[in-house]
Amino acid sequence: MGFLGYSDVICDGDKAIVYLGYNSMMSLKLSHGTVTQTKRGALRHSDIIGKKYGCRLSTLSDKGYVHLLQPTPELWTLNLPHRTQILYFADISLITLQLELKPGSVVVESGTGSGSVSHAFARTIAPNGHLHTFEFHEQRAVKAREDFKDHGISHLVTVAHRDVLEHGFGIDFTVDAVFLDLPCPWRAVSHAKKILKTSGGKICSFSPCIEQVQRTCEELGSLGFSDISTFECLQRNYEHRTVILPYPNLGTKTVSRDDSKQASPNPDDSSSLQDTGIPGTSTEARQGDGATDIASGTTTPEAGKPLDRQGETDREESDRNEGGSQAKRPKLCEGAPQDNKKGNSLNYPTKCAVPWKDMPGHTGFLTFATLYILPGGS
Amino acid sequence: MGFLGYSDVICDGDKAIVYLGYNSMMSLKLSHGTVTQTKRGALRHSDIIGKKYGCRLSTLSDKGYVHLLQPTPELWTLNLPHRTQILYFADISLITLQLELKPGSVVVESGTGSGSVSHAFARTIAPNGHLHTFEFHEQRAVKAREDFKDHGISHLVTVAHRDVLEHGFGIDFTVDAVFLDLPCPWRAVSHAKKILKTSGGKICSFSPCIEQVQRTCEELGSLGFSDISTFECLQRNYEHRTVILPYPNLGTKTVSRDDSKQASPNPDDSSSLQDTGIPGTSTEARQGDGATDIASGTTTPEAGKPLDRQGETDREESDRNEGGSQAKRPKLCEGAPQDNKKGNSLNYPTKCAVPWKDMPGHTGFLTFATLYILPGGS
Amino acid sequence: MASTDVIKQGQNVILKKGKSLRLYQVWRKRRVHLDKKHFFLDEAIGKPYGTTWDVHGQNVCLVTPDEERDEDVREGGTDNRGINDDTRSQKLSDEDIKALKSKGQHGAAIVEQLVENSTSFKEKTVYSQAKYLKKKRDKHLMRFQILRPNTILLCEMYLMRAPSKNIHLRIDTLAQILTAANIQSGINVMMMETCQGLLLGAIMERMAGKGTVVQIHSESAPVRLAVEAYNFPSSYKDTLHAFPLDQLGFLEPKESVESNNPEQSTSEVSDRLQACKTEEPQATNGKSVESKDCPQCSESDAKERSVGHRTQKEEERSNGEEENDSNVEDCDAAADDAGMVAMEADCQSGEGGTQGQKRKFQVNPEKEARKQRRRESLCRVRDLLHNTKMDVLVMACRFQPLPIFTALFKFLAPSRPFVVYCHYIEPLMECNEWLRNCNNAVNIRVTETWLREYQVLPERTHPNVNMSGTGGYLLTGTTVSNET
Amino acid sequence: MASTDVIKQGQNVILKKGKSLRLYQVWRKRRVHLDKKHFFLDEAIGKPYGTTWDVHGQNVCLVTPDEERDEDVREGGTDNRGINDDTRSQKLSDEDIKALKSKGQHGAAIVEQLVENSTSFKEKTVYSQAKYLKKKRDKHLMRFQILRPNTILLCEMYLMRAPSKNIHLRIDTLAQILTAANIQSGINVMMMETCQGLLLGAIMERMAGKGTVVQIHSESAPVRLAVEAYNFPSSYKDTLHAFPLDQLGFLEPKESVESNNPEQSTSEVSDRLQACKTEEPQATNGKSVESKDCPQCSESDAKERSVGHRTQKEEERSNGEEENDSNVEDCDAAADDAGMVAMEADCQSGEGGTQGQKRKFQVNPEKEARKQRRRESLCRVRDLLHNTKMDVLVMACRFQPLPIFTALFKFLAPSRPFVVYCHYIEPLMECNEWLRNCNNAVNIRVTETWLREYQVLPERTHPNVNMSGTGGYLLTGTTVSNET
Repeated sequence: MGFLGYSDVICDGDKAIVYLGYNSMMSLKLSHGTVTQTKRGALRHSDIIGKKYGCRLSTLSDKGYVHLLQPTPELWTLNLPHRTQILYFADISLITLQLELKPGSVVVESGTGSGSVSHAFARTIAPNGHLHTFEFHEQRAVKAREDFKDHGISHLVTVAHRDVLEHGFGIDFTVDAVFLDLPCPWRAVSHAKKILKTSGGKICSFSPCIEQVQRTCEELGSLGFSDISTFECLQRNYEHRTVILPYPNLGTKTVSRDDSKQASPNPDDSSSLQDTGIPGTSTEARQGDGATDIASGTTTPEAGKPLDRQGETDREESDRNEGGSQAKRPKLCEGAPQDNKKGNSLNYPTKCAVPWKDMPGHTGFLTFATLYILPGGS
Repeated sequence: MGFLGYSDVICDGDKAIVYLGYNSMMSLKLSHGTVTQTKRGALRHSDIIGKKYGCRLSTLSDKGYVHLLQPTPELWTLNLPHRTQILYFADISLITLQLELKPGSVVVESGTGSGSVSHAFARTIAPNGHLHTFEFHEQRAVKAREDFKDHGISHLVTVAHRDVLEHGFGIDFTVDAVFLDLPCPWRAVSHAKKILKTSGGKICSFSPCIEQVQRTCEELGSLGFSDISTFECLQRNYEHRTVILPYPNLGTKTVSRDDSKQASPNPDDSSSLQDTGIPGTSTEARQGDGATDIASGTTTPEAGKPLDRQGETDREESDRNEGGSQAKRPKLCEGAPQDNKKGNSLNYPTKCAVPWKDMPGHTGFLTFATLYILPGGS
Repeated sequence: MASTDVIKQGQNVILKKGKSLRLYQVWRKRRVHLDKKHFFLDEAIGKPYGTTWDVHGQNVCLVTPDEERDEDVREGGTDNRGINDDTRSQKLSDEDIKALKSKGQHGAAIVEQLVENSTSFKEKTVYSQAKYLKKKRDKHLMRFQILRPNTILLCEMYLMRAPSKNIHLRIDTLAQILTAANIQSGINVMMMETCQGLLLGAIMERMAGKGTVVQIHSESAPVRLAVEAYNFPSSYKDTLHAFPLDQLGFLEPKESVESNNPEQSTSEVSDRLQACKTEEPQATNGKSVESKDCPQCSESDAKERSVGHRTQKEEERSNGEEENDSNVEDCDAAADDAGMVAMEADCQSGEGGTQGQKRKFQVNPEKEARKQRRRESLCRVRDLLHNTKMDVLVMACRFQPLPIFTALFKFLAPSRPFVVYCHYIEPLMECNEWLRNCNNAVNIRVTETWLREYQVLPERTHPNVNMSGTGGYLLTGTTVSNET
Repeated sequence: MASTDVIKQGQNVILKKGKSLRLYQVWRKRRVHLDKKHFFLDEAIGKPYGTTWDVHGQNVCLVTPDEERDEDVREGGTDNRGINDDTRSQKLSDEDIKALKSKGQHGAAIVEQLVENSTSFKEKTVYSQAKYLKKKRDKHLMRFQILRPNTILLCEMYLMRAPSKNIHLRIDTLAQILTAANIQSGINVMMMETCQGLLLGAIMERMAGKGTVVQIHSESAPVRLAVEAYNFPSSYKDTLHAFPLDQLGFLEPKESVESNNPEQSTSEVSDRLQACKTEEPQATNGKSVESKDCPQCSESDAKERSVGHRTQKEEERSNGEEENDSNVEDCDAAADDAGMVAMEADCQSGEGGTQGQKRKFQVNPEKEARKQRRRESLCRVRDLLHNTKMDVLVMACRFQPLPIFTALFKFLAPSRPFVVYCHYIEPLMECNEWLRNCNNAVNIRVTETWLREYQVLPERTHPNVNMSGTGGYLLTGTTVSNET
């Protein structure tokens, strides 16, 4: 269990992350006697228990294999059951840093939601800090409490089912930081002020809409918070792709490329240098998925690829592009149109860092502020 | 004069763009007998008149040289005297396309401002379209009118000094498109509706603040505009930099780099393969400018560089980073720390596409909408 | 209303349903196929562009602006605390809905029933309600708008349906290409694209039939599919000059067309260029375009067509240049046959690929004469490039840009812009490097653009949740001479 | 108020004036130099962090919260139509202002006079007025806030003052490194950085003195300048183990420390490691840090210092590793001398570089004993790495990452995260490629982040006009074994 620290061996009752292939994972609560179906084949839990985290395991029918990973808060965020919209890695990272969380911090969160942020907070404030998390939706509060227990962090987290906007936090001590993920965060700011340390307590509010941010900033300002700032933080993924842009055939007398260092052989004398292209580097028929990620180009043919390549290049269950249609996969124009016949065109593979086709355009606005209630005079 | 079409020879009275070096240009109205000072030395206008556009000209004291360019609307945007905040290339491009401007279009603009957008519009609607541009600031209207006359586009542009928000556009024909760059654009929308073609007239409003956008969108919706959409369009510049990241010295027995294709010679047997580094590729002492743009790496020493290189690498008057201090130029850690002595470290230059340090974070929001007032029934 | 504002027979129109865009040519009694429904657009002829239509049986029926703005806002809950995660909130089953549909229920009625049968609808916030309604309406209502094709719509259509065919060209990037290239009426443009004529069309629109366009094309014929969609006056095509990429060597001053391909017979050269010319009569004769190639053809369609096509042409074409690239060849084939074979304009992607497009290849008896014309055309373009310096070079193609760029760059006059688009940055950096060394350009830039759309709604304003990861990269700059 | 919340002698504090940040160590009667003024912080000792101060003469004076929130909103014009472009709107000349200052006028009074003498101020909109006032106040008021150093402030400070020294590490990227690395109390961290200890400090803060950090360092001594700023309990340093980059070969199982450098004498090896150890007593003895190195040293300072330094050390150091890299050597030198030479803590960048920092090199008489200790330390780290698998590998350095990454990767346990930062994407793509081929990692990602700050003000909400072009790139992933 890696929610706190690491352990080497997978135990009964652990939650493990099953890595199925590129962008495809699932979480698994291990229990002797259970068998779980995955898209790579069935997994018998008894086969897993006792193995080491990080190991590779073939599925029952030997259809394929998976890797078993220790769940970190970051992996959990990618695999938890969504009970609400959740926050992801980039935002969580910035929030944790801006709230100055560290071992020993006492922090309040509202609402708990699916617990994505809670796990990250708990990890950072361990072993001697505490997270008080508030959720107004009862079912969610109960489920979160179960998760925290399962994940061995319940000693660090107290879950309260409470409507903070109406009733405040109801705690009689001060805390280092407050994180708000609420529909009307401005209504919680005065409550937060009551429980925040006045010597530099930190607050963060996450809101998807700018109107919420505007009201929250106004309220923070009027309540005497300082250093109010609002950020957006968007992550762009790059893939390593070996792109084969066809080398144009400019006719018999190719125009000389004086200053270019790259050799420019005459396409027509074409001793079929590369006339079959380079296996394993084709990029065709991948565009439909959007978030293409072809393993970086090697000159090894696909068949000779190490086993893991299979997993890494499999994009069938790309979680980045749920809306993408699987049926239509238009061919990629620039993908390896190799002229075998007469070999009168040469293609140079180019290693490219290509941004994924789609990226998150917005997660939410993060508003940060600090509370200092300082004595006047000198 | 390239504001419309192109002409080869520079004439008396032309406005030319003097290209002084990287990110450094100025406009020049040519007039026999005049001498203009530039940072590369003085230019005698009589030397320029009669030359061809694009030519290179040494300055009087032979301190350096400049290139003389025909002014296009895009070059003008970078060189015009700022009377207001202006719109730039990326926004202008999107506006022109979204307003469906083409030769023959009749378009309204308010306000004229510094004329940055006006020139681009005039170019696109020529030879038989017309731009009606409105400016509530009298001085600016007068100056814009002068510019248009100087630039040979006054037959395409009518400048009116008028407060559109208060008095409307005051024209009694319909137009294809309206562009608003006003502090309270929502107050101009109803005026715009009166002069727009009801069979697909296009409107665009540029606003720096989201509150303006919100009101404008509301007004557009309530007045029956359709396809209301709001965009931001930010341009990121990349430079081609040959970066020399030092190759780490891992001790005598370097760890083998099995799968890497790049050769990994033992740093200690160092037959001074590249021990002096690669001239002309140093990136040091450039960071202070922010928008660094070092000419792409060649293996020619700097001294042997073609003349123009000098201009291209000169960053002293970077217009991208006006706030950047010239005085402090911290050394770039990764820039070519070459170990000459004993040559026990090897540096591999890597060609990198590096985003400029700073980029525009916001220009404004562009709101587009279409007006269709359609007959009901079938 | 001006006569240009109404939908006419023979025009290309775009049907917009939800976010999806389809291009059709309007003909009386020609069936159109949209979202699995077949219907006639006859009712729309003579009606204004921008109108909204509902499908009723085989016909379409105009939607009045009042009907359109039927944005119910109902009484809503305040938040979602009471809503639990289950799928039981909708009492209507898929079978129920199918039954309603088969009874001929109108889409609007079905949506109404769905709302009534949703236990959670009333508890949703008004915003969630609006979202729900929109989703259900898009699904069950057969309502679309008829729009005049323009660059924005065409670019969106290509980008959504086959981004790679359109080399991933995004609207803001296309806009920037046109501006950076200083495209305007009356100039001399040299360009090469492999985005099915979209960029060419956009350039032609901004030139309005004045000036010159030299289009370098990679395959045997220039691909101008998208150009048709613009409904240009036929005279616009007089400004167009095609020149094949693989004849660029012929542009070198000392070469003549006969000696250009010593290892190929002259007749072979001409053969290779044949397809180029088969389109020309259409362009120059100014006769109305009677067939419409559909850019949305599915891959399976494309394969079918190109296979058949190849068999018929095998003897005519001796070089294998378009082999193994059925995608591009498809475009060729289509361009090739334009004006010769009448095709159904409504060929659909995916499932609809069995519409049985028949085509036959017309063996041209005037082969020799055409060869001669082709040779003359090559010479004309060569003379043009040698005698008239070009005002701009625009490239947006699927090839390595550097060799083409260096081959064409020399034909630019000094103090002229150039623009090269590429979906990847690395090939542009090569061009950048070449330019910096060649010393004949200033103001060189490699840029990328972030295009961000916003949802602007009361209390719900934010950037859109999904966004394009990249719009590709542009290399721009201005030529200079080093004459002093 | 808890005693930890007040400013104490010996603590490092950050003075924030406008956007500029400066790090100082607080000592009674020690003069601080900020914006060309010299003053004492004595008054601030015992006062809470977060307080705002004005400089009055040589002393500082607490600003009450009321004074602070002195945001005048005056009667403003409605728009700027009446304002013409000229510089004559301000009647006060620069000379007038200087005269006021020399008369000892307080900054606030000068700002007031500027407003009164501006003819256009009243015609400006309230927003323009506020902007004007802020600009003038920042210029003429000597007001600053005293803050407790934290990762955010330190990262901002480095990024503003010497981005390249901090390998351009941006706050959001640093935040992501810590999260992706799953840094927490009690784990075993293997890391290499060349950002002056900022990343190390951030990691140590999140480990709170529990667990192990193996710091691979490139120069003769680990650079830990920024670590001091955190005011950590001295016990935190017990978790730190330094290991020199150029001894990584020594980690190979079969090597022993003596045979490691056959072409160098053993004594030379030790010499190379000397500086490493000179810092150790400070770390392990737990005595309070009595000197503060200033990360803001100007380049001219750095050169001065390193030149002098090199001359003195020439004999001691036989290898030229840090030659021609005065920047890095500067860091070394500073780290080297920490604890030996008392330096002025307030050395300033730029103009203020003539403060005459004196330093002398102390020849250590216990040379042989130290060599022995150094050898033992190397062995300790080697045994640690061989016996205890590491829980994470974190890299953020100025070197080619691949060789270091591959050398260290093998010490990671399976199912552990790794994070490599680089300012450029290309070197990370090399690592990515290596990883995909080596088969021992999953969930590999190369990412970049857009950090966008917003101005949120009534009627004036928009993203900030300037933005960082890139925060660099991160390679992240999880190790796996291929044991089945």
